[in-house]
Amino acid sequence: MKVNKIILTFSSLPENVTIARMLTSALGAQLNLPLNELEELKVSVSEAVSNAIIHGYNNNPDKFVTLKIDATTDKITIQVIDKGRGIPNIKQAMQASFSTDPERMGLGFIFMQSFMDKLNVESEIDHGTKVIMVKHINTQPPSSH
Amino acid sequence: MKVNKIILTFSSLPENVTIARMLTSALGAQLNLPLNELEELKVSVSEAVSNAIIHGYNNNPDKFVTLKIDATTDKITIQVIDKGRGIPNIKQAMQASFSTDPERMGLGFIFMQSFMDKLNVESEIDHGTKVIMVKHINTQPPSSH
Amino acid sequence: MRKRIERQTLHLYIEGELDMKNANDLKSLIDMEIDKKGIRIIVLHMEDLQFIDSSGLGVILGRYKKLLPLGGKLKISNVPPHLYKIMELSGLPKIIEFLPKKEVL
Amino acid sequence: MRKRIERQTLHLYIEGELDMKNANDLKSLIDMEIDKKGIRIIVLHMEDLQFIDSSGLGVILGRYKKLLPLGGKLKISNVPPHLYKIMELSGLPKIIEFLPKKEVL
Ligand SMILES: Nc1ncnc2c1ncn2[C@@H]1O[C@H](COP(=O)(O)OP(=O)(O)O)[C@@H](O)[C@H]1O
Ligand SMILES: Nc1ncnc2c1ncn2[C@@H]1O[C@H](COP(=O)(O)OP(=O)(O)O)[C@@H](O)[C@H]1O
Repeated sequence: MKVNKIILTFSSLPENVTIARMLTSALGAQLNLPLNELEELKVSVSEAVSNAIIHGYNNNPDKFVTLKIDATTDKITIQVIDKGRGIPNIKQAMQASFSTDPERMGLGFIFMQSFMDKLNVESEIDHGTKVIMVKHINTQPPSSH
Repeated sequence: MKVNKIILTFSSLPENVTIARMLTSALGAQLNLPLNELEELKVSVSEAVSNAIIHGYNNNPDKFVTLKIDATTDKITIQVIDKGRGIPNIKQAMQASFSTDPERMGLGFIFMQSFMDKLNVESEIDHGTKVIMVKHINTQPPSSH
Repeated sequence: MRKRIERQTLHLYIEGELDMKNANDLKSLIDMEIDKKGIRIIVLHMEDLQFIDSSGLGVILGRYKKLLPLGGKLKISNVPPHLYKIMELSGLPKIIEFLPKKEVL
Repeated sequence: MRKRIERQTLHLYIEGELDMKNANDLKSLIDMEIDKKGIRIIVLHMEDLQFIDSSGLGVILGRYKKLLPLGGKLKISNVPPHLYKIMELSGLPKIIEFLPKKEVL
Protein backbone atom coordinates (compact mmCIF):
# COMPACT_ATOMS: atom_id res chain seq x y z
CA MET A 1 0.00 0.00 0.00
CA LYS A 2 1.30 3.44 -0.90
CA VAL A 3 2.09 5.60 2.08
CA ASN A 4 2.74 9.30 2.18
CA LYS A 5 4.30 10.78 5.30
CA ILE A 6 4.56 14.49 5.89
CA ILE A 7 5.93 16.22 8.96
CA LEU A 8 5.56 19.96 9.38
CA THR A 9 7.34 21.69 12.25
CA PHE A 10 6.64 25.40 12.61
CA SER A 11 7.02 28.43 14.84
CA SER A 12 4.14 28.82 17.26
CA LEU A 13 2.68 31.76 15.33
CA PRO A 14 -1.00 32.42 14.56
CA GLU A 15 -0.34 32.65 10.80
CA ASN A 16 1.01 29.12 10.81
CA VAL A 17 -2.46 27.81 11.66
CA THR A 18 -3.32 28.80 8.09
CA ILE A 19 -0.22 27.04 6.77
CA ALA A 20 -1.00 23.84 8.70
CA ARG A 21 -4.58 23.89 7.44
CA MET A 22 -3.52 24.49 3.85
CA LEU A 23 -1.06 21.61 3.97
CA THR A 24 -3.74 19.28 5.33
CA SER A 25 -6.15 20.44 2.71
CA ALA A 26 -3.66 19.98 -0.14
CA LEU A 27 -2.88 16.47 0.99
CA GLY A 28 -6.54 15.61 1.48
CA ALA A 29 -7.32 16.89 -2.01
CA GLN A 30 -4.64 14.59 -3.45
CA LEU A 31 -6.35 11.70 -1.69
CA ASN A 32 -9.60 12.73 -3.37
CA LEU A 33 -11.42 13.30 -0.09
CA PRO A 34 -14.89 14.73 -0.65
CA LEU A 35 -15.16 18.47 0.01
CA ASN A 36 -17.12 18.14 3.25
CA GLU A 37 -14.53 15.77 4.71
CA LEU A 38 -11.73 18.09 3.63
CA GLU A 39 -13.54 20.86 5.49
CA GLU A 40 -13.79 18.69 8.61
CA LEU A 41 -10.14 17.76 8.43
CA LYS A 42 -9.25 21.43 8.20
CA VAL A 43 -11.33 22.31 11.26
CA SER A 44 -9.79 19.47 13.28
CA VAL A 45 -6.24 20.51 12.43
CA SER A 46 -7.10 24.12 13.08
CA GLU A 47 -8.40 23.29 16.56
CA ALA A 48 -5.47 21.10 17.55
CA VAL A 49 -2.85 23.54 16.26
CA SER A 50 -4.61 26.54 17.83
CA ASN A 51 -4.67 24.68 21.15
CA ALA A 52 -0.94 23.94 20.93
CA ILE A 53 -0.18 27.61 20.31
CA ILE A 54 -2.69 29.15 22.73
CA HIS A 55 -2.83 26.65 25.59
CA GLY A 56 0.36 24.64 25.15
CA TYR A 57 2.70 27.57 24.58
CA ASN A 58 0.67 30.51 25.89
CA ASN A 59 1.25 32.19 22.50
CA ASN A 60 5.04 32.18 22.82
CA PRO A 61 6.24 32.48 19.20
CA ASP A 62 9.69 31.02 19.96
CA LYS A 63 8.24 27.54 20.50
CA PHE A 64 7.54 24.90 17.86
CA VAL A 65 4.47 22.88 16.96
CA THR A 66 4.68 19.68 14.91
CA LEU A 67 1.99 18.37 12.59
CA LYS A 68 2.50 14.81 11.35
CA ILE A 69 0.35 13.40 8.60
CA ASP A 70 0.41 9.76 7.54
CA ALA A 71 -1.76 8.98 4.56
CA THR A 72 -2.46 5.53 3.22
CA THR A 73 -5.14 4.56 0.73
CA ASP A 74 -7.65 3.81 3.50
CA LYS A 75 -6.93 6.28 6.28
CA ILE A 76 -5.26 9.50 7.21
CA THR A 77 -3.61 9.84 10.61
CA ILE A 78 -2.86 13.29 11.97
CA GLN A 79 -0.76 14.09 15.00
CA VAL A 80 -0.37 17.54 16.50
CA ILE A 81 2.43 17.77 19.02
CA ASP A 82 3.65 20.51 21.35
CA LYS A 83 6.24 20.53 24.09
CA GLY A 84 4.23 22.94 26.17
CA ARG A 85 2.56 23.05 29.55
CA GLY A 86 0.49 19.85 29.16
CA ILE A 87 -3.07 19.06 30.26
CA PRO A 88 -3.60 18.16 33.95
CA ASN A 89 -6.95 16.42 33.42
CA ILE A 90 -7.47 15.17 29.89
CA LYS A 91 -10.97 13.77 30.51
CA GLN A 92 -12.18 17.09 31.87
CA ALA A 93 -10.42 19.04 29.09
CA MET A 94 -12.26 17.02 26.46
CA GLN A 95 -15.71 17.78 27.85
CA ALA A 96 -17.99 20.12 25.94
CA SER A 97 -17.73 23.73 27.09
CA PHE A 98 -14.73 23.12 29.30
CA SER A 99 -12.09 25.76 28.79
CA THR A 100 -9.40 27.23 31.02
CA ASP A 101 -9.77 30.45 29.03
CA PRO A 102 -13.02 32.34 29.78
CA GLU A 103 -12.94 33.90 26.31
CA ARG A 104 -13.01 30.51 24.56
CA MET A 105 -15.86 28.12 23.93
CA GLY A 106 -14.35 24.81 25.00
CA LEU A 107 -15.43 23.21 21.73
CA GLY A 108 -12.05 22.38 20.19
CA PHE A 109 -11.96 18.75 21.33
CA ILE A 110 -15.68 18.38 20.57
CA PHE A 111 -15.09 19.41 16.97
CA MET A 112 -12.10 17.08 16.65
CA GLN A 113 -14.19 14.24 18.09
CA SER A 114 -17.14 14.92 15.82
CA PHE A 115 -15.17 15.40 12.63
CA MET A 116 -12.61 12.61 12.96
CA ASP A 117 -13.19 8.87 13.32
CA LYS A 118 -10.77 8.51 16.20
CA LEU A 119 -9.29 10.96 18.69
CA ASN A 120 -6.64 10.21 21.25
CA VAL A 121 -4.86 12.67 23.53
CA GLU A 122 -1.60 12.06 25.38
CA SER A 123 -0.25 14.73 27.69
CA GLU A 124 2.25 15.22 30.45
CA ILE A 125 2.45 18.31 32.64
CA ASP A 126 5.30 20.59 31.50
CA HIS A 127 6.30 18.10 28.81
CA GLY A 128 3.61 18.71 26.28
CA THR A 129 0.64 17.29 24.47
CA LYS A 130 0.12 14.96 21.54
CA VAL A 131 -3.25 14.83 19.81
CA ILE A 132 -3.72 11.85 17.49
CA MET A 133 -6.62 11.85 15.07
CA VAL A 134 -7.64 9.31 12.45
CA LYS A 135 -9.98 9.71 9.52
CA HIS A 136 -10.96 6.69 7.45
CA ILE A 137 -11.05 7.17 3.74
CA ASN A 138 -14.13 5.83 2.06
CA THR A 139 -12.83 4.07 -1.00
CA GLN A 140 -16.36 3.12 -2.11
CA PRO A 141 -17.94 5.33 -4.75
CA PRO A 142 -20.23 7.85 -3.01
CA SER A 143 -23.81 6.62 -2.74
CA SER A 144 -25.62 6.83 0.59
CA HIS A 145 -25.35 10.60 0.97
CA MET B 1 12.71 41.10 14.23
CA LYS B 2 9.93 38.58 13.80
CA VAL B 3 11.08 35.21 12.53
CA ASN B 4 9.01 32.38 11.15
CA LYS B 5 10.60 28.95 10.84
CA ILE B 6 8.96 26.10 9.00
CA ILE B 7 10.39 22.64 8.43
CA LEU B 8 8.63 20.21 6.12
CA THR B 9 9.87 16.63 5.92
CA PHE B 10 8.11 14.43 3.38
CA SER B 11 8.18 11.12 1.55
CA SER B 12 10.17 11.28 -1.65
CA LEU B 13 7.03 11.18 -3.81
CA PRO B 14 6.34 13.23 -6.94
CA GLU B 15 3.07 14.60 -5.53
CA ASN B 16 4.97 16.13 -2.63
CA VAL B 17 6.70 18.51 -5.03
CA THR B 18 3.29 20.17 -5.28
CA ILE B 19 2.95 20.23 -1.50
CA ALA B 20 6.42 21.76 -1.05
CA ARG B 21 5.65 24.41 -3.66
CA MET B 22 2.29 25.23 -2.14
CA LEU B 23 3.82 25.65 1.31
CA THR B 24 6.49 27.99 -0.07
CA SER B 25 3.89 29.94 -1.93
CA ALA B 26 1.60 30.27 1.11
CA LEU B 27 4.46 31.53 3.22
CA GLY B 28 5.65 33.91 0.51
CA ALA B 29 2.13 35.30 0.17
CA GLN B 30 2.03 35.99 3.93
CA LEU B 31 5.27 37.95 3.51
CA ASN B 32 3.58 39.98 0.78
CA LEU B 33 6.09 38.98 -1.87
CA PRO B 34 5.12 40.31 -5.30
CA LEU B 35 3.55 37.70 -7.60
CA ASN B 36 6.55 37.38 -9.91
CA GLU B 37 8.87 36.71 -6.97
CA LEU B 38 6.44 34.15 -5.57
CA GLU B 39 6.53 32.45 -8.95
CA GLU B 40 10.34 32.42 -8.91
CA LEU B 41 10.43 31.03 -5.38
CA LYS B 42 8.07 28.25 -6.45
CA VAL B 43 10.24 27.32 -9.43
CA SER B 44 13.39 27.26 -7.27
CA VAL B 45 11.81 25.00 -4.65
CA SER B 46 10.34 22.81 -7.38
CA GLU B 47 13.77 22.32 -8.95
CA ALA B 48 15.60 21.59 -5.71
CA VAL B 49 12.94 19.17 -4.45
CA SER B 50 12.66 17.42 -7.82
CA ASN B 51 16.44 16.98 -7.83
CA ALA B 52 16.38 15.47 -4.35
CA ILE B 53 13.72 12.95 -5.40
CA ILE B 54 15.03 12.15 -8.89
CA HIS B 55 18.79 12.41 -8.53
CA GLY B 56 19.31 12.14 -4.78
CA TYR B 57 16.97 9.19 -4.18
CA ASN B 58 16.55 7.77 -7.68
CA ASN B 59 12.77 8.07 -7.15
CA ASN B 60 12.72 5.76 -4.12
CA PRO B 61 9.49 6.74 -2.29
CA ASP B 62 10.68 5.34 1.05
CA LYS B 63 13.21 8.14 1.49
CA PHE B 64 12.62 11.60 2.95
CA VAL B 65 13.28 15.09 1.72
CA THR B 66 13.41 18.08 4.05
CA LEU B 67 12.46 21.63 3.13
CA LYS B 68 13.44 24.29 5.67
CA ILE B 69 12.16 27.81 5.37
CA ASP B 70 13.36 30.68 7.54
CA ALA B 71 11.55 33.92 6.98
CA THR B 72 12.46 37.25 8.52
CA THR B 73 11.21 40.66 7.49
CA ASP B 74 14.10 41.14 5.07
CA LYS B 75 14.92 37.74 3.64
CA ILE B 76 13.70 34.23 3.11
CA THR B 77 16.16 31.35 3.39
CA ILE B 78 15.25 28.00 1.89
CA GLN B 79 17.11 24.75 2.39
CA VAL B 80 16.35 21.52 0.55
CA ILE B 81 18.05 18.51 2.06
CA ASP B 82 18.30 14.88 1.04
CA LYS B 83 20.34 12.00 2.43
CA GLY B 84 20.80 10.50 -1.02
CA ARG B 85 23.63 9.67 -3.35
CA GLY B 86 25.33 13.10 -3.32
CA ILE B 87 26.94 15.08 -6.13
CA PRO B 88 30.52 14.08 -7.11
CA ASN B 89 31.34 17.37 -8.85
CA ILE B 90 29.22 20.28 -7.69
CA LYS B 91 30.81 22.84 -10.02
CA GLN B 92 30.12 20.69 -13.05
CA ALA B 93 26.59 19.85 -11.85
CA MET B 94 25.75 23.54 -11.64
CA GLN B 95 26.74 24.29 -15.21
CA ALA B 96 24.02 25.03 -17.75
CA SER B 97 22.88 21.96 -19.67
CA PHE B 98 24.82 19.54 -17.50
CA SER B 99 22.68 16.59 -16.51
CA THR B 100 23.44 12.99 -15.64
CA ASP B 101 20.01 12.12 -17.05
CA PRO B 102 19.80 12.36 -20.87
CA GLU B 103 16.05 13.06 -20.65
CA ARG B 104 16.57 16.17 -18.53
CA MET B 105 17.66 19.66 -19.49
CA GLY B 106 20.31 20.40 -16.90
CA LEU B 107 18.63 23.72 -16.07
CA GLY B 108 17.57 23.14 -12.46
CA PHE B 109 20.53 24.86 -10.87
CA ILE B 110 20.44 27.59 -13.54
CA PHE B 111 16.85 28.43 -12.58
CA MET B 112 17.69 28.40 -8.87
CA GLN B 113 20.65 30.68 -9.53
CA SER B 114 18.65 33.08 -11.70
CA PHE B 115 15.62 33.28 -9.45
CA MET B 116 17.27 33.47 -6.03
CA ASP B 117 19.72 36.04 -4.70
CA LYS B 118 22.09 33.42 -3.33
CA LEU B 119 22.60 29.73 -4.02
CA ASN B 120 24.91 27.41 -2.16
CA VAL B 121 25.23 23.65 -2.56
CA GLU B 122 26.82 21.28 -0.08
CA SER B 123 27.10 17.61 -0.95
CA GLU B 124 28.86 14.46 0.10
CA ILE B 125 28.87 11.21 -1.88
CA ASP B 126 26.40 8.71 -0.38
CA HIS B 127 25.54 11.13 2.43
CA GLY B 128 23.36 13.55 0.59
CA THR B 129 22.93 17.06 -0.64
CA LYS B 130 21.89 20.37 0.90
CA VAL B 131 20.83 23.23 -1.33
CA ILE B 132 20.68 26.61 0.42
CA MET B 133 18.93 29.49 -1.32
CA VAL B 134 18.32 33.05 -0.15
CA LYS B 135 15.87 35.60 -1.48
CA HIS B 136 15.98 39.17 -0.18
CA ILE B 137 12.67 40.81 0.50
CA ASN B 138 12.33 44.28 -0.88
CA THR B 139 10.70 46.23 1.90
CA GLN B 140 10.62 49.43 -0.16
CA PRO B 141 7.37 50.27 -1.86
CA PRO B 142 7.62 49.10 -5.50
CA SER B 143 8.93 51.80 -7.80
CA SER B 144 11.77 50.97 -10.21
CA HIS B 145 9.98 48.15 -12.00
CA MET C 1 -14.07 43.32 5.58
CA ARG C 2 -16.88 45.48 4.28
CA LYS C 3 -19.04 47.32 6.82
CA ARG C 4 -22.15 49.39 6.52
CA ILE C 5 -24.35 51.16 9.06
CA GLU C 6 -28.06 51.46 8.26
CA ARG C 7 -30.87 52.43 10.65
CA GLN C 8 -28.47 52.16 13.60
CA THR C 9 -27.67 48.59 12.60
CA LEU C 10 -24.06 47.63 11.87
CA HIS C 11 -23.73 45.22 8.96
CA LEU C 12 -20.39 43.40 8.78
CA TYR C 13 -19.47 41.27 5.78
CA ILE C 14 -16.99 38.66 6.94
CA GLU C 15 -14.69 37.25 4.28
CA GLY C 16 -12.19 34.43 3.95
CA GLU C 17 -11.09 32.56 7.04
CA LEU C 18 -11.98 33.37 10.63
CA ASP C 19 -9.60 31.62 13.02
CA MET C 20 -7.20 32.45 15.90
CA LYS C 21 -5.14 34.52 13.45
CA ASN C 22 -7.78 37.18 12.89
CA ALA C 23 -10.59 36.49 15.40
CA ASN C 24 -9.11 39.10 17.73
CA ASP C 25 -9.23 41.75 15.01
CA LEU C 26 -12.94 41.09 14.56
CA LYS C 27 -13.39 41.28 18.33
CA SER C 28 -11.64 44.67 18.60
CA LEU C 29 -13.52 46.04 15.63
CA ILE C 30 -16.93 45.08 17.02
CA ASP C 31 -16.10 46.17 20.57
CA MET C 32 -15.04 49.54 19.24
CA GLU C 33 -18.37 49.95 17.44
CA ILE C 34 -20.24 48.99 20.61
CA ASP C 35 -18.16 50.99 23.10
CA LYS C 36 -17.25 54.08 21.07
CA LYS C 37 -20.07 54.42 18.58
CA GLY C 38 -22.94 53.07 20.64
CA ILE C 39 -23.92 50.41 18.13
CA ARG C 40 -26.43 47.96 19.61
CA ILE C 41 -27.63 45.88 16.67
CA ILE C 42 -25.15 43.95 14.57
CA VAL C 43 -25.71 41.66 11.59
CA LEU C 44 -22.82 39.44 10.58
CA HIS C 45 -23.07 38.51 6.90
CA MET C 46 -21.32 35.25 6.19
CA GLU C 47 -21.87 34.59 2.49
CA ASP C 48 -18.16 35.11 1.79
CA LEU C 49 -16.86 33.26 4.82
CA GLN C 50 -14.80 30.28 3.68
CA PHE C 51 -13.64 28.85 6.97
CA ILE C 52 -14.45 29.19 10.66
CA ASP C 53 -13.33 27.26 13.73
CA SER C 54 -13.99 27.52 17.46
CA SER C 55 -11.76 30.60 17.78
CA GLY C 56 -13.97 32.43 15.29
CA LEU C 57 -17.21 31.12 16.75
CA GLY C 58 -16.03 32.08 20.24
CA VAL C 59 -15.57 35.71 19.27
CA ILE C 60 -19.05 35.80 17.75
CA LEU C 61 -20.64 34.29 20.86
CA GLY C 62 -18.60 36.69 23.01
CA ARG C 63 -19.94 39.71 21.12
CA TYR C 64 -23.50 38.39 21.47
CA LYS C 65 -23.00 38.07 25.21
CA LYS C 66 -21.53 41.55 25.44
CA LEU C 67 -24.53 43.06 23.67
CA LEU C 68 -27.20 41.25 25.74
CA PRO C 69 -26.92 43.27 29.00
CA LEU C 70 -26.75 46.45 26.90
CA GLY C 71 -30.14 45.60 25.39
CA GLY C 72 -28.48 44.94 22.03
CA LYS C 73 -28.61 42.11 19.54
CA LEU C 74 -26.33 40.23 17.23
CA LYS C 75 -27.66 38.27 14.28
CA ILE C 76 -26.06 36.08 11.66
CA SER C 77 -27.07 35.92 8.04
CA ASN C 78 -26.30 33.84 4.95
CA VAL C 79 -24.21 31.05 6.39
CA PRO C 80 -22.78 29.10 3.42
CA PRO C 81 -23.90 25.43 3.27
CA HIS C 82 -20.44 24.01 3.91
CA LEU C 83 -20.45 25.73 7.32
CA TYR C 84 -23.89 24.46 8.43
CA LYS C 85 -22.50 21.45 10.26
CA ILE C 86 -19.96 23.33 12.36
CA MET C 87 -22.56 26.00 13.18
CA GLU C 88 -24.97 23.28 14.28
CA LEU C 89 -22.34 21.54 16.42
CA SER C 90 -21.36 24.80 18.07
CA GLY C 91 -24.90 25.30 19.34
CA LEU C 92 -24.88 28.94 18.16
CA PRO C 93 -28.18 28.61 16.24
CA LYS C 94 -29.92 27.84 19.55
CA ILE C 95 -28.69 31.11 21.03
CA ILE C 96 -28.21 33.55 18.19
CA GLU C 97 -30.79 34.45 15.56
CA PHE C 98 -29.87 33.19 12.08
CA LEU C 99 -31.51 35.18 9.31
CA PRO C 100 -32.28 33.76 5.90
CA LYS C 101 -31.25 36.04 3.05
CA LYS C 102 -34.52 37.88 2.35
CA GLU C 103 -35.18 38.98 5.93
CA VAL C 104 -32.02 41.03 6.03
CA LEU C 105 -32.17 44.71 5.25
CA MET D 1 -6.17 18.11 -20.69
CA ARG D 2 -8.27 19.00 -23.71
CA LYS D 3 -7.08 17.77 -27.07
CA ARG D 4 -8.25 18.31 -30.63
CA ILE D 5 -7.01 17.09 -34.00
CA GLU D 6 -7.55 19.40 -36.97
CA ARG D 7 -5.93 19.13 -40.40
CA GLN D 8 -3.55 16.45 -39.11
CA THR D 9 -2.40 18.86 -36.39
CA LEU D 10 -2.72 17.80 -32.75
CA HIS D 11 -3.74 20.66 -30.49
CA LEU D 12 -3.11 20.05 -26.78
CA TYR D 13 -4.42 22.44 -24.15
CA ILE D 14 -2.18 22.14 -21.12
CA GLU D 15 -3.72 23.10 -17.79
CA GLY D 16 -2.57 23.66 -14.25
CA GLU D 17 0.92 22.69 -13.23
CA LEU D 18 3.47 20.84 -15.36
CA ASP D 19 6.22 19.41 -13.18
CA MET D 20 7.89 16.06 -12.43
CA LYS D 21 4.56 14.78 -11.10
CA ASN D 22 2.79 14.83 -14.46
CA ALA D 23 5.46 15.59 -17.09
CA ASN D 24 5.75 11.88 -17.82
CA ASP D 25 2.02 11.61 -18.51
CA LEU D 26 2.34 14.37 -21.09
CA LYS D 27 5.33 12.59 -22.58
CA SER D 28 3.48 9.26 -22.91
CA LEU D 29 0.41 10.95 -24.33
CA ILE D 30 2.36 12.79 -27.03
CA ASP D 31 4.58 9.80 -27.86
CA MET D 32 1.48 7.69 -28.34
CA GLU D 33 0.04 10.23 -30.78
CA ILE D 34 3.32 10.31 -32.70
CA ASP D 35 4.05 6.56 -32.66
CA LYS D 36 0.57 5.07 -32.94
CA LYS D 37 -1.44 7.72 -34.71
CA GLY D 38 1.25 9.17 -36.96
CA ILE D 39 0.76 12.73 -35.74
CA ARG D 40 3.59 14.98 -37.00
CA ILE D 41 2.48 18.51 -36.14
CA ILE D 42 1.67 19.43 -32.54
CA VAL D 43 0.59 22.75 -31.06
CA LEU D 44 0.81 23.07 -27.27
CA HIS D 45 -1.64 25.69 -26.03
CA MET D 46 -0.50 27.18 -22.76
CA GLU D 47 -3.09 29.81 -21.87
CA ASP D 48 -4.25 27.73 -18.89
CA LEU D 49 -0.82 26.63 -17.73
CA GLN D 50 -0.22 27.97 -14.23
CA PHE D 51 3.20 26.57 -13.45
CA ILE D 52 6.08 24.94 -15.29
CA ASP D 53 9.60 23.98 -14.23
CA SER D 54 12.55 22.28 -15.91
CA SER D 55 10.88 18.85 -15.72
CA GLY D 56 7.98 20.18 -17.78
CA LEU D 57 10.18 22.14 -20.18
CA GLY D 58 12.38 19.07 -20.64
CA VAL D 59 9.47 16.95 -21.82
CA ILE D 60 8.45 19.63 -24.31
CA LEU D 61 11.98 19.93 -25.70
CA GLY D 62 12.21 16.13 -25.82
CA ARG D 63 9.02 15.87 -27.93
CA TYR D 64 10.34 18.57 -30.27
CA LYS D 65 13.56 16.60 -30.73
CA LYS D 66 11.65 13.39 -31.34
CA LEU D 67 9.57 15.01 -34.10
CA LEU D 68 12.49 16.65 -35.92
CA PRO D 69 13.98 13.54 -37.59
CA LEU D 70 10.43 12.44 -38.49
CA GLY D 71 9.97 15.65 -40.43
CA GLY D 72 7.46 16.86 -37.82
CA LYS D 73 7.05 20.04 -35.85
CA LEU D 74 6.06 21.16 -32.36
CA LYS D 75 4.89 24.69 -31.69
CA ILE D 76 3.88 26.53 -28.55
CA SER D 77 1.08 29.05 -28.31
CA ASN D 78 -0.30 31.54 -25.79
CA VAL D 79 2.31 31.43 -23.05
CA PRO D 80 0.90 33.39 -20.09
CA PRO D 81 2.94 36.47 -19.14
CA HIS D 82 4.03 35.12 -15.75
CA LEU D 83 5.83 32.27 -17.55
CA TYR D 84 7.74 34.47 -20.05
CA LYS D 85 10.84 34.69 -17.88
CA ILE D 86 11.27 30.97 -17.31
CA MET D 87 10.63 30.31 -21.02
CA GLU D 88 13.28 32.87 -21.92
CA LEU D 89 15.80 31.43 -19.46
CA SER D 90 15.20 27.90 -20.76
CA GLY D 91 16.24 28.93 -24.26
CA LEU D 92 13.18 27.18 -25.76
CA PRO D 93 12.06 30.25 -27.77
CA LYS D 94 15.34 30.04 -29.71
CA ILE D 95 14.58 26.47 -30.75
CA ILE D 96 10.82 26.05 -30.81
CA GLU D 97 8.37 28.29 -32.67
CA PHE D 98 6.18 30.35 -30.33
CA LEU D 99 2.88 31.41 -31.90
CA PRO D 100 0.98 34.50 -30.85
CA LYS D 101 -2.74 33.91 -30.38
CA LYS D 102 -4.08 34.94 -33.76
CA GLU D 103 -1.76 32.77 -35.85
CA VAL D 104 -3.12 29.60 -34.33
CA LEU D 105 -5.93 27.75 -36.04
N1 LIG E 1 -2.14 21.53 23.58
C1 LIG E 1 -2.66 21.85 24.80
N2 LIG E 1 -1.83 22.15 25.82
C2 LIG E 1 -2.32 22.47 27.04
N3 LIG E 1 -3.64 22.49 27.31
C3 LIG E 1 -4.51 22.20 26.35
C4 LIG E 1 -4.07 21.86 25.04
N4 LIG E 1 -5.16 21.58 24.28
C5 LIG E 1 -6.22 21.76 25.09
N5 LIG E 1 -5.85 22.13 26.33
C6 LIG E 1 -6.74 22.37 27.49
O1 LIG E 1 -8.01 21.79 27.21
C7 LIG E 1 -9.04 22.78 27.29
C8 LIG E 1 -10.14 22.46 26.31
O2 LIG E 1 -9.68 22.57 24.97
P1 LIG E 1 -10.71 22.81 23.79
O3 LIG E 1 -11.80 21.79 23.86
O4 LIG E 1 -9.96 22.86 22.53
O5 LIG E 1 -11.36 24.22 24.10
P2 LIG E 1 -10.77 25.71 24.10
O6 LIG E 1 -9.59 25.75 23.20
O7 LIG E 1 -11.89 26.52 23.60
O8 LIG E 1 -10.41 26.03 25.50
C9 LIG E 1 -8.34 24.09 27.05
O9 LIG E 1 -9.05 25.17 27.60
C10 LIG E 1 -6.98 23.85 27.73
O10 LIG E 1 -7.06 24.06 29.11
N1 LIG F 1 20.01 16.33 -4.82
C1 LIG F 1 20.87 15.81 -5.73
N2 LIG F 1 21.46 14.61 -5.50
C2 LIG F 1 22.31 14.08 -6.40
N3 LIG F 1 22.64 14.67 -7.58
C3 LIG F 1 22.09 15.86 -7.86
C4 LIG F 1 21.18 16.49 -6.96
N4 LIG F 1 20.79 17.66 -7.53
C5 LIG F 1 21.43 17.75 -8.70
N5 LIG F 1 22.21 16.69 -8.92
C6 LIG F 1 23.10 16.44 -10.08
O1 LIG F 1 23.31 17.67 -10.75
C7 LIG F 1 22.90 17.58 -12.10
C8 LIG F 1 22.36 18.91 -12.60
O2 LIG F 1 21.19 19.26 -11.91
P1 LIG F 1 20.17 20.28 -12.56
O3 LIG F 1 20.89 21.52 -12.97
O4 LIG F 1 19.03 20.46 -11.62
O5 LIG F 1 19.67 19.58 -13.89
P2 LIG F 1 18.75 18.28 -14.14
O6 LIG F 1 17.90 18.03 -12.95
O7 LIG F 1 17.96 18.64 -15.34
O8 LIG F 1 19.69 17.15 -14.39
C9 LIG F 1 21.89 16.46 -12.13
O9 LIG F 1 21.78 15.86 -13.41
C10 LIG F 1 22.46 15.50 -11.09
O10 LIG F 1 23.49 14.70 -11.64
